[in-house]
Amino acid sequence: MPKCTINGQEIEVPAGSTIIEAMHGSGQHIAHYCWHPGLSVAGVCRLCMVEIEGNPRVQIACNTAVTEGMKINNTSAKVKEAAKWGLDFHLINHPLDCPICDQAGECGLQDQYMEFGKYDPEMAERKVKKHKVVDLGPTVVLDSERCILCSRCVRFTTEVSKTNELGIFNRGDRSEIGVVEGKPLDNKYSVNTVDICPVGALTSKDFRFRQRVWYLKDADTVCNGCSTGCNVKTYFNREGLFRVKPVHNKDVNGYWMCDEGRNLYQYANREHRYVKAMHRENGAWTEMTPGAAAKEIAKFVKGAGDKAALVLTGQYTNEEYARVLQLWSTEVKSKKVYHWNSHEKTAADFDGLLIRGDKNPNTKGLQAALQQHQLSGTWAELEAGLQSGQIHTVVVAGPENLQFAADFEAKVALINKAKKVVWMQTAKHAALEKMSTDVWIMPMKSYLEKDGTFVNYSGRAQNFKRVTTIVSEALNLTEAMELFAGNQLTIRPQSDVLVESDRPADRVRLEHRKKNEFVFRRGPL
Amino acid sequence: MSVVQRTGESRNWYLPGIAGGLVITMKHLLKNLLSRKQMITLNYPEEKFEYSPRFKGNHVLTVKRDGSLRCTACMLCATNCPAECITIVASEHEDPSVEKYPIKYEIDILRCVFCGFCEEACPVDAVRMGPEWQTPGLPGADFHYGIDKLAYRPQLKGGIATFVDDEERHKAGI
Amino acid sequence: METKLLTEHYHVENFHTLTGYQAKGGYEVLKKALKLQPQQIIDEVKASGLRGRGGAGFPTGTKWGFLPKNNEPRYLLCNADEGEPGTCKDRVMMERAPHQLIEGMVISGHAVGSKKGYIYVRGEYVHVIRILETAVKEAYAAGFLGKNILGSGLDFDLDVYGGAGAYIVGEETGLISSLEGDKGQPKLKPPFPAVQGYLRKPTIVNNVETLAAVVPILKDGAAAYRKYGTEKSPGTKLFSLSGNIVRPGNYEVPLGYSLSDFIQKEGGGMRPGRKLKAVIPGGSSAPVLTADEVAKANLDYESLAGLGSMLGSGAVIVIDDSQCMVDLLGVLMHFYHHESCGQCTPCREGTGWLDKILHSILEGKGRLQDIDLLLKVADNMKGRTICALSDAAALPVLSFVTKFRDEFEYFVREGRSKVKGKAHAQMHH
Amino acid sequence: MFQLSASAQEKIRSEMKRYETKESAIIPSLFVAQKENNGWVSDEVLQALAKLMEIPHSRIHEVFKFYTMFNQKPVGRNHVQVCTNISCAVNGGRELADHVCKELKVGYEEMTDDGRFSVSKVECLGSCTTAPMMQVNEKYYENLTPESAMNILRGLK
Repeated sequence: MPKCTINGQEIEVPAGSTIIEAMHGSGQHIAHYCWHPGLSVAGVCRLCMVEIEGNPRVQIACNTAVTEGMKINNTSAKVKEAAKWGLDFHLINHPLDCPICDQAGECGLQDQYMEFGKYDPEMAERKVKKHKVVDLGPTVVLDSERCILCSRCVRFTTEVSKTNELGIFNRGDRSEIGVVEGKPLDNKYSVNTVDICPVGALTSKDFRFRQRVWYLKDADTVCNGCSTGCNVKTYFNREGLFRVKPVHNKDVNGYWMCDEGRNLYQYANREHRYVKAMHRENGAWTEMTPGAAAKEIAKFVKGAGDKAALVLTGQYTNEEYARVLQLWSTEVKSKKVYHWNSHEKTAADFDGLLIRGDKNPNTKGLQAALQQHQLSGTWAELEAGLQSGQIHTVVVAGPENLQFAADFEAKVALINKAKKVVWMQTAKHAALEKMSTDVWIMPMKSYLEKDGTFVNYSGRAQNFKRVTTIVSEALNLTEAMELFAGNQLTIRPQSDVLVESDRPADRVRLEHRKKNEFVFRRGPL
Repeated sequence: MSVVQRTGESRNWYLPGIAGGLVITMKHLLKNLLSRKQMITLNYPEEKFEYSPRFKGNHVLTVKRDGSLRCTACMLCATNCPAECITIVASEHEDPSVEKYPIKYEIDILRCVFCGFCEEACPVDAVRMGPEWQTPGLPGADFHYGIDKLAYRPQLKGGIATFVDDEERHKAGI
Repeated sequence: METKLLTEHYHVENFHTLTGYQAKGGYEVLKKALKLQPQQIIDEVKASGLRGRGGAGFPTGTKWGFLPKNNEPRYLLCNADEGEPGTCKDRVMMERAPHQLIEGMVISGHAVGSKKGYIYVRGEYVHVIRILETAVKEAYAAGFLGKNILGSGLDFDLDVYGGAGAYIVGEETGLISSLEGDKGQPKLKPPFPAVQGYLRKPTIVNNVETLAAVVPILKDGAAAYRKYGTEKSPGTKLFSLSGNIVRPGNYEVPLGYSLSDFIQKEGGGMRPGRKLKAVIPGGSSAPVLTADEVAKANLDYESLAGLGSMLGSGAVIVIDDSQCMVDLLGVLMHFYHHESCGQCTPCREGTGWLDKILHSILEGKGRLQDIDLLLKVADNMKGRTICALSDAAALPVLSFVTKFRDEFEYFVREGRSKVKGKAHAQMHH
Repeated sequence: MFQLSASAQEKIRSEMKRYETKESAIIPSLFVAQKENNGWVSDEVLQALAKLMEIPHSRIHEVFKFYTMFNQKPVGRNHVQVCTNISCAVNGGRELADHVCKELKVGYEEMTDDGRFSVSKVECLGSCTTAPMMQVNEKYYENLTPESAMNILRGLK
């Protein structure tokens, strides 16, 4: 455990760690583009210059190991000058695209310029022209002129995704990132290259041009895409959710996440959601508020006994399961609870990096809850019960992310056999409107709108807080079941409700002011 | 100006005050009757007041040589707008040299405070404050001015082309 | 005075064949060396004070000493990627005496305990590659290469690898990446090649001349070798004399030889009616010397370093007063712009920037501040990159501009060359 | 569609065995393929190589683009490369190059209509003591004057 002094601060670092790791560990700021903790060291941007006592020349921090008693500083005038020139070399051929560049606002070059630069450009010659708006694949767009050739994305495809699509072609300042003929950047983790790109060279087709980043507010949560449970950051504002990025967690997902998980946020946006409760009687759908609907439902669910069956999917939180199962036994007085698991066969699948075959975030949690209540109803029993007609009321907590519920139609068709069905569903699905029996559809909250705990494949319980509220009318599973059980429940509308997009009512809100100041601090672009 | 509160008897003597007032009235009446030139009243709408060219009136979206919008949908105007009255929806342009352009640029003209921050903020001189200030409309009229109104309203005669030359900018690698 | 230690028999017609080489006592030293312990050879080379002939001039014995003291497989690479403009000594050595190189490599391989060696020849030298390959075949046939060499129980395999045209591959880690079949981009140091080189195994990279020089050293011993040259830089070296000179060519002279004598005696002096203007003493990357500095200069590492230049690869480029320094710097900068591997930003962007500035000056569009800008940019490229190419590009700029500033200023002000008249934008673009 | 001849495939396979790693064989194989494809490397060639050597296409493409001896577009039967680096430049290398182009009526990096010549300026070819010089395909011609150079070139079919 060598000790070293960085900017006068004495710190101890694990043996063999580099200066830049030491500085990050001790929360010190150092400029860098090519270095990324999840990738190998390239040492090409030459920006992370530090001055080491007894060494006349400035060194790069990313490839210099810390030795006992090393005295390092990156605040001296010498280092500042080196960093300024390092930045200038990056900028001389960098286009002034900031107004139309999605990275503007979270761009490494902008940040470093405000820190070291603020000079008049001396470059009077023509900038190098390269390809713009290059279509790399189904998810990513490349702008070679903006690229600073830090080679992060190339290293990602060779080291992490191991797909080798990207390469750096030509040499000198003619070098360009690119893909080769007939092999586009098309793998399950491609958008990570956009995250690690320090400039706006790689942009995600999904997020491209939809928002300026300073309009976005972010909050951490856990991805519900599969049983891995990657830690993610969601970016949203009053117009809706816009993107999802991974958050580092070395025990779960490292620095990365898969593209499937990134696209999950879409179903949570208002246009894909049930906003009102719906009831189908004599062939026509009538809309009503969830509260009113729940009262009606309570009439035939409360105390229904074993005539009523509860179907649960592994997409709700432990807290909900606990309360729901309790109410189901005490108030409804039924023992019939069934686990709808659409991924039993593929549950064990694993692609070696992150993606797992079980597409439910909380299968483990549900199984645990069922065991705790000694509930071991099999799916066959439900089918039999429906056939024989001894089950005539089914309450279903439907799956949130329909992308993965392949057997959705089949299950709907089966449950349609019951006389009364209460279907609690987050995202719209055509199959539900097609149901012919006496069916109620309850609008449910998505995982972004509630606090809770998911238990991932390894039995690791991950707690997450509510991100925001998109559909204030929606209920979570506990609230719904309380109402079905006839309990009174006052649902306070959330303060910060997302309004429908297209006509933003009033954007003057604190966090946006903050973001705006963020822009003003940077002066005119 | 300070108001003198008279007290006591003198409060009842109001006729001199009235007389003084009438004198002023008569003076102005006579002046306007004798010399029309000095009369400051305008017969709106026949006569209209000459505003300074710097007057900050309704917004104008400028256009390029080919008549397409200059705006790149960078949203800096919307960001800086203190009244939050600008709404922009950007989209991908098929021409890679343009890349990004607004499919919707909307100003809620009733909300606008005509501060001119938007034209200050614009990096490509795409939005300016024009000369017109009248924004009449019947009850229920839509005061969310869209692209067609901001850039191509008849008064502009096919849009205002600005001095910035895109070809030059591109050659210079900007 | 020419001192033929390596080049003694180069005039012999069939010296490049095995028979010709052995007729002149070739491979005798090898037989002697195989009886020695590796450490003895290393000590001998250390004692001889032999310094790397490729450009950096790093003491060879010391370099060999860096190898880890274990018996994991290690490689001996011969750097024959002679790309430094003005240098063509290695080419002559390989054309005339391939077996001398092979003998030197076998001995060195024995010394550093390597069982496998490569000669990395630049791809343009097609004929050289052919000569070497035949020579290697001959050596294998005669048992100087392969398993159990001359019954000593030692193995050494040698192979020839042709490059494909990249100056940067002359840098040792660049050469290693190229030999690994990658882009010839230099690798981060540490780890150094002696610890982790070719295929992450310990690797020694030496210049052709360095390896060949091992033969005479072991032949007559370090003391005899030290008789030539100076205290700090002993021995002889091949110099490629080129440029505006009567008798250009490769000459072997002892280090410490006076530069002006070299130009006068070996080179036959300047061409009639021409005056000496400047000399680049060590290949294009070495800072230029003015005429009066040349008078003081000796051809050894210290003297040239003292004058702020370097011996480099020993390529003496003579420039007479008919040449425009702005134009020549333009040529050099185009070269470095063309050859920068594009890895490190300061080099990738800096070389391009310098090239563009000079180009606009040569087109007569220069601004006066461009001259200082050249210095500033070059100064900030120095020592900021993985390999030395950005230094190699920066040093000429600094020396050219500081020593011949008047020419640059004239060019900018008048828009034409002080020497050649009209601004000829005959650049390569 | 470009096809590697059997002999070429054999050569490439042997090269792959010749060195420690098969990646080391990329450069020699590219030379073989370039000969096959009369003097230049097309994308099809690279794909064929990637398939034969079982190395990612992008890797081979990187190597191909990095080195100057692999031609990225068709070249003449006689690919004339004139050195214009410093030692040659001070001895009139650039004038030589311009002269050759003028005489052959082609521009740099261009090919004559009959596909007989293509001319390019190149950096130092290591023939500085015999400047100016040019390289035609694999052969060096040294100590040239514009006239002698043209005489040589006229002699070439």
